[in-house]
Amino acid sequence: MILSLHHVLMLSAIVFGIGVYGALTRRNVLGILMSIELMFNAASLNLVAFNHFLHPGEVRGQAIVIFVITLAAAEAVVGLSLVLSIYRNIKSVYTEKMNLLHG
Amino acid sequence: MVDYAYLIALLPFAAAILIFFFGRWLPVKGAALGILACLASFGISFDLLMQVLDGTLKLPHEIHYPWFEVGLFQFEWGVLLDGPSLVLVVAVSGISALIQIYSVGYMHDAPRFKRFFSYLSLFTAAMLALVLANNYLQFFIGWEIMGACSYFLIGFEFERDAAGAAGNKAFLTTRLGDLGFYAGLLTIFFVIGTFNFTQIQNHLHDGNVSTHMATIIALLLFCGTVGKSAQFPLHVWLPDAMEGPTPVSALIHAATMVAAGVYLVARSYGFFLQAPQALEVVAWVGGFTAIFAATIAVTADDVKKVLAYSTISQLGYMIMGLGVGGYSAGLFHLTTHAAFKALLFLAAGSIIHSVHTNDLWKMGSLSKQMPATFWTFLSGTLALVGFWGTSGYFSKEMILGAAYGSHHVLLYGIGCAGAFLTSFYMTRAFSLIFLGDPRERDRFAHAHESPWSMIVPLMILAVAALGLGWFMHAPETLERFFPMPGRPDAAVPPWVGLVALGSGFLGLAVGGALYLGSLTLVGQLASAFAPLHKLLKNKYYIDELYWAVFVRPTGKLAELLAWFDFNVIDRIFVDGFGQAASLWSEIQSWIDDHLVDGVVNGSGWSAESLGAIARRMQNGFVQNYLLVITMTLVALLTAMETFVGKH
Amino acid sequence: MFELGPIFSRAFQVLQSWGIGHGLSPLGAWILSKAIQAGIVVLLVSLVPIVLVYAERKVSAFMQARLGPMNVGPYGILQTLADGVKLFFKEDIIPVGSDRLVHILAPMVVVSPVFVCFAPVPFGKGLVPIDLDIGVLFIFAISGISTIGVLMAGWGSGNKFSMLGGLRGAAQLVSYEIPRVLSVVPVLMFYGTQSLRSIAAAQQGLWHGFLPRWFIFYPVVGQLAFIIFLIASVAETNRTPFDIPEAESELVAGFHTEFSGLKFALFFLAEYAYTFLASAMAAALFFGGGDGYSAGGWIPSWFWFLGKTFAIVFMFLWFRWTFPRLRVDRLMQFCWKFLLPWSLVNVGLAGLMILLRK
Amino acid sequence: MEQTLATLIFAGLAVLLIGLSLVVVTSRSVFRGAIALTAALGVVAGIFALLGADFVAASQLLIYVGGIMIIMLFVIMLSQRPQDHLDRQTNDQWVWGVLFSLAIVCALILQFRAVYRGVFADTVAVPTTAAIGRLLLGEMVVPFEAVSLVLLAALVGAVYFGLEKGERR
Repeated sequence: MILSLHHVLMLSAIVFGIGVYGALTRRNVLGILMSIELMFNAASLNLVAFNHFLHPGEVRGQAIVIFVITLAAAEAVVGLSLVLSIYRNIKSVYTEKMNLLHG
Repeated sequence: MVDYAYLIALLPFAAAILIFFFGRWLPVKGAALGILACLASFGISFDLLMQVLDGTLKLPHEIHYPWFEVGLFQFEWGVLLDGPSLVLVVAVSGISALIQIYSVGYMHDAPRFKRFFSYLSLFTAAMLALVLANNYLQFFIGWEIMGACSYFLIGFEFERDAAGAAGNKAFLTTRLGDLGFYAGLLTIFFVIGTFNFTQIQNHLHDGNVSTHMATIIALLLFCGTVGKSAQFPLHVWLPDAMEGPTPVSALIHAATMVAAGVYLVARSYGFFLQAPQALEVVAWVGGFTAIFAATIAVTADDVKKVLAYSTISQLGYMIMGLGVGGYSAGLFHLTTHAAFKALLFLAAGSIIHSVHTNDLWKMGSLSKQMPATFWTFLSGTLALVGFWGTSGYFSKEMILGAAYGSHHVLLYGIGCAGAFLTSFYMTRAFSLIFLGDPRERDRFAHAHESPWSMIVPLMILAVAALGLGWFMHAPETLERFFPMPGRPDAAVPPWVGLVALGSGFLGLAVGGALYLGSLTLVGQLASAFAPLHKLLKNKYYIDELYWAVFVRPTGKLAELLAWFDFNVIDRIFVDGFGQAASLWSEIQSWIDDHLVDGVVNGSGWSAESLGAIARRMQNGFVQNYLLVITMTLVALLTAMETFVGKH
Repeated sequence: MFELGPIFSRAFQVLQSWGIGHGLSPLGAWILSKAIQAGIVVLLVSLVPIVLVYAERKVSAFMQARLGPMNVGPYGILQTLADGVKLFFKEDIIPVGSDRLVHILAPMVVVSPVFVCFAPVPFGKGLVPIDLDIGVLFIFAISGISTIGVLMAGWGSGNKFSMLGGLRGAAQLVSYEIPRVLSVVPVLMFYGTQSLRSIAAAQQGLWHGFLPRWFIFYPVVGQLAFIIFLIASVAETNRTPFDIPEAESELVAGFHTEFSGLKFALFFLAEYAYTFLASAMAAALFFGGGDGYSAGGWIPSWFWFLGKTFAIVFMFLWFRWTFPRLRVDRLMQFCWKFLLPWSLVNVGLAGLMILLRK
Repeated sequence: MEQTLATLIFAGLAVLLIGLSLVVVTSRSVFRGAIALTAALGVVAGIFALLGADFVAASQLLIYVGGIMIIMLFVIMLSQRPQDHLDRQTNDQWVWGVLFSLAIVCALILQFRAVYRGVFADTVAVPTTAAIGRLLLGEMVVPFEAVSLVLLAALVGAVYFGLEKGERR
């Protein structure tokens, strides 16, 4: 069997699904953030795979992955500083505890 | 010069940003910068106007700059210079500059002075960008920025609750209209695939748009106009907008916000021409608004409210003019109205500045104390009532002529009645302010003429209000600036104009007779027609109606749901079903309470299930929202696979 | 004359044909030869620390007017080996209440990237394990993994001093990574490639007949880049004066407090291997790699390269025994407020120079 | 030959990636989850390299492993309490989570199989660094600058949120 585009895409779909599952079910905010990183990576995998299989010789897909990575970094930094800030206030990282605005 | 046309909008925009951030260190706290920017815009646009008059610049002239691409569609920003846009740009930048100069005097000791000028500049920039836009997208951006600015400026003195509420009201009401406008934009893009005015015009010309579609688009766009230009039934925000500082009122009413709505109809005239029914709707909404607002103005006691209702009424005229096919007449009136309404507002501001009240009945005999204001207000009044020879005379005649010429005799009659009412209430306001006896000695004694920075703009505007008509009324001039994109104006018999003029004079006479005398007759008349007077005084109870029909039920519903959140659902979820029995009794008692209170919302069961659904959707638990998103994603993917099929 | 490159390549050719002759597929033979190459690199990198530890002890001793190790072997040469044997037989302690898995993995995560990092290093003419097109970036990327190991060590010990040491260490490593990478950017800008071999090769020849065309001799840019690279590298290897993560007087021994025996030895190995790596990079980036006055003559290029590398290693040792330790906040300030701005200025200067030379 | 090797390596990496991802979302200890995520990101970098994206692979390692994950571990170390690994780590809607993520995976896989089956590439990997550089500073310069702005904003935001209450002004 030779490596084909849909193998990579299937892998990315599975990783994305795992990420979705994590984002839906982790109690810990950090767990959610990590799951989101998984989803980001699934998307990046797709981009690189499309680049490799559909447009060989070009690098546009890879350039977009660079953007994805950069934005993921920005997202993670802001998210983590928010988590830290929340932790300072309510001494917990569990989502259901973050209900200060809840009546 | 024409290549720099985009600077017209860009300069005030830059000024707004500079004032906002660095105003503290600029001369006159940044006001000088805003005025200079506006004057520069005025200079550029005036120069362009002169070029057009010389014949060195051919209209229309379009400049494109690529902006971004989505798929096959290219978006651009650009400048479309044609007659209407050029005339309006000149008017807007000129009036805005004058208003800013005036504001330096008017606002000199107000707090947030710098921010005020920043907003004024941004407001002007947005309007200029809108007027110059060569596509609907840019138009819409300017439109929305103006919406935001109006919110900031009407609620500028937000320390007073009324001002804040008025800002909210203006924003939300116009937003209701914007919804239609937005839907119209989407429809245009869906049907035609471009936002560019010229291209759309070509498509319309080639008959690529069915009458059916054109009607839908035209009516949706007209929703935006109804909101922005304060037409019935969305006119309610405009009188309340008087809570803003007077220069703001002048800017909103004369040059920027409300003009945008009329301009929208003019820009989209191609759609309306394809859709005669839509045009009919426009004409009747305009005509109804014209007479409707005029009747309210008759009983208003606040000088600014009188002017506000007169604005609504005049806007009705313009809309009606456009609706009956008088394209050039409507735009002409827009231009002249900008001049004399700005004048009237600024003069009213000068009066308020001097006597510190808005109430007509507390003024009187001010002509002696404030001669400059008196004369300028007088010229504004004459222009507004359409006194022979003033600018208002020419434009209003044209609108009425167009109405008659297109066989809308009833609208013509309404227009004449409106003219009568206009003369009447303006005479009333004018007499109460300037003539007769001073009714409050204290105020009268302390009244004084305003500073030069306020008077000079008034004088310039007075000249414009009186002279603009002579300058522009010739058919060839109008043809040059407002070339009719459809049928030509029909010829009308001369008596049509005379009747309109006559009804104006009649208004003057009746008003003078009533209000120059002892004023006792006025009181008697008011009590004789007490129900009518009360109805007018309360503005036909429109506000109350809206409050009862829309605002209160929404509030009640929110209260209801909130109550459920707090008392029913929380407990079910917290205590579990073990305490269902006690909860049940609570629900029962609650239903009793609310039934007694008169708020009926079906039975307790339906309310409970409704609340439970609302509660499930809004439980403040982020991952649950995420679950919903995921569900939707799954549904979409499934739908895609099922319906779109395999490639 | 004594160039090793041709000998090696000939040997591997022979090896491959031998393998194919004995029933291996060409791919299998290729994998075999690459595996042997990798084995050589791993062996070299594992042996270097033994030399370096000995050198460190001797250098420190001489600086302090002592003799250093003298008893095991002649001049104490075998002292390090003896220590290694001792560490090998020490008890392997895993603290109660620690995260066992993380504790065991930590030293491995710290050490294993080092070996990979040597892949694109040009030890001499024809002596590049793999000439990667993204060499410099590759080294920076892979060596970044070790930071994770430091954090794992801090967490996996179940000890607050270790945890603090790990946190401090990671903060320091991440911070100094930035000026370190930026200091190399001018080099990449001038030579237009990231391959270490190409960069070293581009620095051959002389200016005005006497000055080698090494990057360090580029006016201002070269020196500034080298100084920043050197300082940041010292910090990256957790050596004094930047040894905050393992500051004995404050944190017992930082993140490797709870590690004993072979695991401790692995941390040590990593530190010295990174020192060697940084020196080798500096030699290739700033000192022309295997280029020398008589390269191609009777002194082989690998000797030049190792000579330059060890000269820079000596500077590392020198620093350690000369400067006092910085306080933790000063350390970070130095990085963010001094090194980072100046490395950015340096990048700008390099751009300006390139622009002006056109 | 080479293709087979690539396929084998890919299969190994794929299994590894899926396993590590599962650890990320199921592990009771968040720290271990983060370590697994780090490894998973490394594996993704490996797949990138396999697909001829060497520069992206190195960037992935440099930024994710060398940057993001370290900060994440930092926050985990700062925000964990000793008893945390005794807590339940999944919430009440995990059944739905399994259901819907499975649905998504199935839908995506079906679609991918239908559309992209049998697309092969036998191109030799070429160096991409220079090409990416030219693309980023040429055609894509506007998004590039925009991303820089986003990063700056993120930096400022992070610093602001990181400040103690008293330090905010």
